[in-house]
Amino acid sequence: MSQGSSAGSPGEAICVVPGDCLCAADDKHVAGKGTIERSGYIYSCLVGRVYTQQQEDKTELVEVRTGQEQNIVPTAGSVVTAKVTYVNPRFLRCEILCIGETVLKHKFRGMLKKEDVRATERDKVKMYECFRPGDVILAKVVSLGDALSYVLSTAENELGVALAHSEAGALMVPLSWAEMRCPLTQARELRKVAKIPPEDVAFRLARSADRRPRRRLSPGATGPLLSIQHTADQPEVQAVA
Amino acid sequence: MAADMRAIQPESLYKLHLECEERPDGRKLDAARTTVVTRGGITTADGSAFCRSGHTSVLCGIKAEVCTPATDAPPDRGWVVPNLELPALCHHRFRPGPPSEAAQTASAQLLQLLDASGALDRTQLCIEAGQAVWVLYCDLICLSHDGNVLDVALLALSAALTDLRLPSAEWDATEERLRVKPAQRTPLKLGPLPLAATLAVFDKETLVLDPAGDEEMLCEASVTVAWAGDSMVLLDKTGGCELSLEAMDRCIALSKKRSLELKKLLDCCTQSGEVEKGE
Amino acid sequence: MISADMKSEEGDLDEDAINNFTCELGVLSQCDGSATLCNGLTAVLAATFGPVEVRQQRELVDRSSIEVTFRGPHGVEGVEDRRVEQLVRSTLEQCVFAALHPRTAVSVVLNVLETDDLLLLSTCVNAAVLALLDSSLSMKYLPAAVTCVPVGDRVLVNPLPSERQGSSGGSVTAVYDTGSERLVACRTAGQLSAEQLTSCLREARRAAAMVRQLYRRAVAAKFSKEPRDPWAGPSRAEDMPPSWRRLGGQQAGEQSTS
Amino acid sequence: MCAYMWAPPFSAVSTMELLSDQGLRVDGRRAHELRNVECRLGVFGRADGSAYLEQGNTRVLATVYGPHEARAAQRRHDVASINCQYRQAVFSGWERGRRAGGGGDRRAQELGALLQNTLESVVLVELYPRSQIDVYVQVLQADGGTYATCVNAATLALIDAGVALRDYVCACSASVLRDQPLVDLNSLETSGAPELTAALLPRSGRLPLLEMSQRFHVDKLGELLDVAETACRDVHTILNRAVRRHVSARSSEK
Repeated sequence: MSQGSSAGSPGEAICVVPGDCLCAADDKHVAGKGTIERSGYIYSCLVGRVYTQQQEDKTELVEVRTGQEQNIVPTAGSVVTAKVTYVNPRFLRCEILCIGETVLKHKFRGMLKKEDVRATERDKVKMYECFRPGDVILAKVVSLGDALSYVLSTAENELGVALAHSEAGALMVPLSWAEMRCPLTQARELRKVAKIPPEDVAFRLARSADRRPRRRLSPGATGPLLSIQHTADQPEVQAVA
Repeated sequence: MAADMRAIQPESLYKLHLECEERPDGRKLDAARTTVVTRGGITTADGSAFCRSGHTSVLCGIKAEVCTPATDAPPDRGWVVPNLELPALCHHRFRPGPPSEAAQTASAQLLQLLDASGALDRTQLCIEAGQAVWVLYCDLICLSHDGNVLDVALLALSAALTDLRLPSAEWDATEERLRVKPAQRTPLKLGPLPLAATLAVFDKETLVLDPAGDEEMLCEASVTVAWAGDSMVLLDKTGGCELSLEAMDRCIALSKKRSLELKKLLDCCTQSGEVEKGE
Repeated sequence: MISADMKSEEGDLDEDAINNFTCELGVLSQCDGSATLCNGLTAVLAATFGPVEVRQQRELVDRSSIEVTFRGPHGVEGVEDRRVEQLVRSTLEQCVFAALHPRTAVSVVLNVLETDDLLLLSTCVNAAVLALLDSSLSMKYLPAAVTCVPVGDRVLVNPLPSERQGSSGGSVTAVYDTGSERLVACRTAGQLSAEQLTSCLREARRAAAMVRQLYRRAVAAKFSKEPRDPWAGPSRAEDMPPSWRRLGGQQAGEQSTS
Repeated sequence: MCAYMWAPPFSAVSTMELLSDQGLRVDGRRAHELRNVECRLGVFGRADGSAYLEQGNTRVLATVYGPHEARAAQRRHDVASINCQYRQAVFSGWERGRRAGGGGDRRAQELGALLQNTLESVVLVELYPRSQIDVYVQVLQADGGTYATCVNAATLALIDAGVALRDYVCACSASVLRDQPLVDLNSLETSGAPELTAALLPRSGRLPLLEMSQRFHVDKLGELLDVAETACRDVHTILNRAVRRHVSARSSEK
């Protein structure tokens, strides 16, 4: 059987395939991502290159990295971006589009209950004054929930509605933590608005939709790329409470 | 937490692209994807072709069978039965199960296009009037779906028809049975084959040729125009926004240009082989 | 009163396109809107229900979902029926103010009573629009469908089978927004040259304006039958202008059987 | 309508010797020799993983979607469920097969379930709870050993998708003809002889699948299994080489 071409050259990580034995699982080596420990040895379970990492307790973490998008699924505690699909007085349903900064290839369904909308005055929450279908929200995964969907929460200042369209169809500008304004009609609508940290330019750019760049986009240009391009002439930022 | 604009606001991102007159995959608005035609890949079929346009691929295999014409059908004409499958394999949106409505209507449309073009004189498929005629089962499988399947399927069907070699068959009147010689095969005589071009409409006026899967989902309307030589065999605008007649005229001109390109592509590889058209 | 308005707005148009039309609104009592439309040898009965409760799968959060059910003359469902449904549905999705009734369904049922195939598609679209007019659902504009057949240099509009001598088999069915005169939907059959298509599309645009007139008269005739309505025009058939009369119920039945 | 069948091109050969006195088979192979294998990973950009595999004249395409949110019926709270579909193109055989779809094809359903069982033994399903992994295989041309080719193609597609696997799973068919064991049968050889299909996890030497058709003497079984295992290891060597080539090509692109 042929070993990976990189095996000979020192300094370059070794290429492995599923089932390859990496090392013994002893006090010094711990199985990390992309590996599996079985009968005293660490085996690879992905195609990729082996990396080891020194850890604080002087053990080495053995990992296999594929170098392409990882197949990730939402776990408790991860911050997700989701689009609201359905709202009723008790809860809302949404589609999870991104986990952290990774865009998901396949959408997952999420659910946000009324009592998880905000941290204070939880019994006075009215769902329709916080979310509308079509809004893009930032939320944290609380638990894997029941059989149907992940349970989310927006009970933090940084969580809530990130992007919302008004009834007139325009992207709204946040006024406070509870209000947004339509730039076309100047009408105010109620939302549970997320406070977006200043470094998150993608959302800021999207929110200031009037200032569109008139320059050439590179093929496959995406949000974060855009945000880097336009940090220089970053639009004025609306005050967020 | 920087979220990707592509995931959250595909519409706005696409608008940005249109303003720059360049599409997300780097194409100009009136450019088609790289199209590849490969003929005769499937040796178990009597004629076959594989067509790929960008990430959309369709494989067509034709099997010829003999049958007696039904009593209410013309006795001296054979049949062509195109059948397009959109299996779960080609896109994650599809699920395993019976053929979808989209696949069924596309199959019907393929037959309609072939009939309207008059490319295939079905009397060629007659072996003995009233006794035996050929039935061409043209099975098309979409292997990868990234928009604009009908155009690619029609190209695959046309290419497979040019690749088809029918076994010579004779009706023995004295013994009332058929003699087929699978070793002796002849191609069909074909007229101008139907070739289609689809355009997507954005912003009521902007026309985009050969839409990819994402564009197909975002667009406001789509127009399919099919040509057989110089005559139009189909103009289908189902759904979507209203169009001015001037925009329709541009659709017709653009589709005509594209169909000529496709025709050149087909002619280039009349001999069995692979021809690639770079954009 | 209405007739005067009509004259001033529409003027005197040549009415060849709608000569063979007869229609009647409100023919069924158990649905929200209904209409029969006969065009030559093709007759379609359309009924609409809605906005009504929607099935979970088809629910749309921002607008009502429009469902079209087509029943052909033979009772056997085929792929062609689905294609007719697709065209009618996509046309209605554009012209109905669906955003006014989110999370509901509007269902349109089309029953073909008689057909000569060529005019089926356009008659179905027009019948569905008439039924929606009868149900008083808000609409953005009135779409009108016309079928054109090129014969030599001429273009025949909504031709009867007897008139189609010498046609090469090509036909164009076009649906126009009669307000902005933009094309909503189009489907062709058979072979056409680019010039034939262009002249058919332009001819269809002219004829669509006449179909719009038909809509107006049909609605006016409906109100004329409802005397309590303050908008009602002449209530007796004798009081109506002659061109309106054939829109009456009994005549419609006679025409379709002839 | 009555259908006339004409003889498929190979009917004349069916009486011919499948194994010559020199020990050569109809296509010129030796008894333990595999057919020529061609494979490509990542053929379709829109799927999460895909692979195309040719073993002789048998051509199979496999695509993988997932892990994604499981449909309600397939959801299992602790592990991923694997959903397999096996389809054979109607033009793949010498005679036109029945149209697929509608769930009418029993054999296809059976092979789909079999594939699912085989793959569940190698995929680390516990890493993806509540999710679903779809594996679709499409036979484009069938010339014997279709199921074995499908298993091999599915393995490659799963690897391409980056789904965590315990090991490869490699499959091969074997048979016995005039006391001589043969491996990797083509359709000519299948028609006349018993056939055994085995799948193997090469590292642990486990057999997650063993399927037999027709009868042969039980004394032959041991020998046949040995032959099949060697053939599976040969397949593993070939696939492994292809995967490594693919990975180095991918990293050199960057």
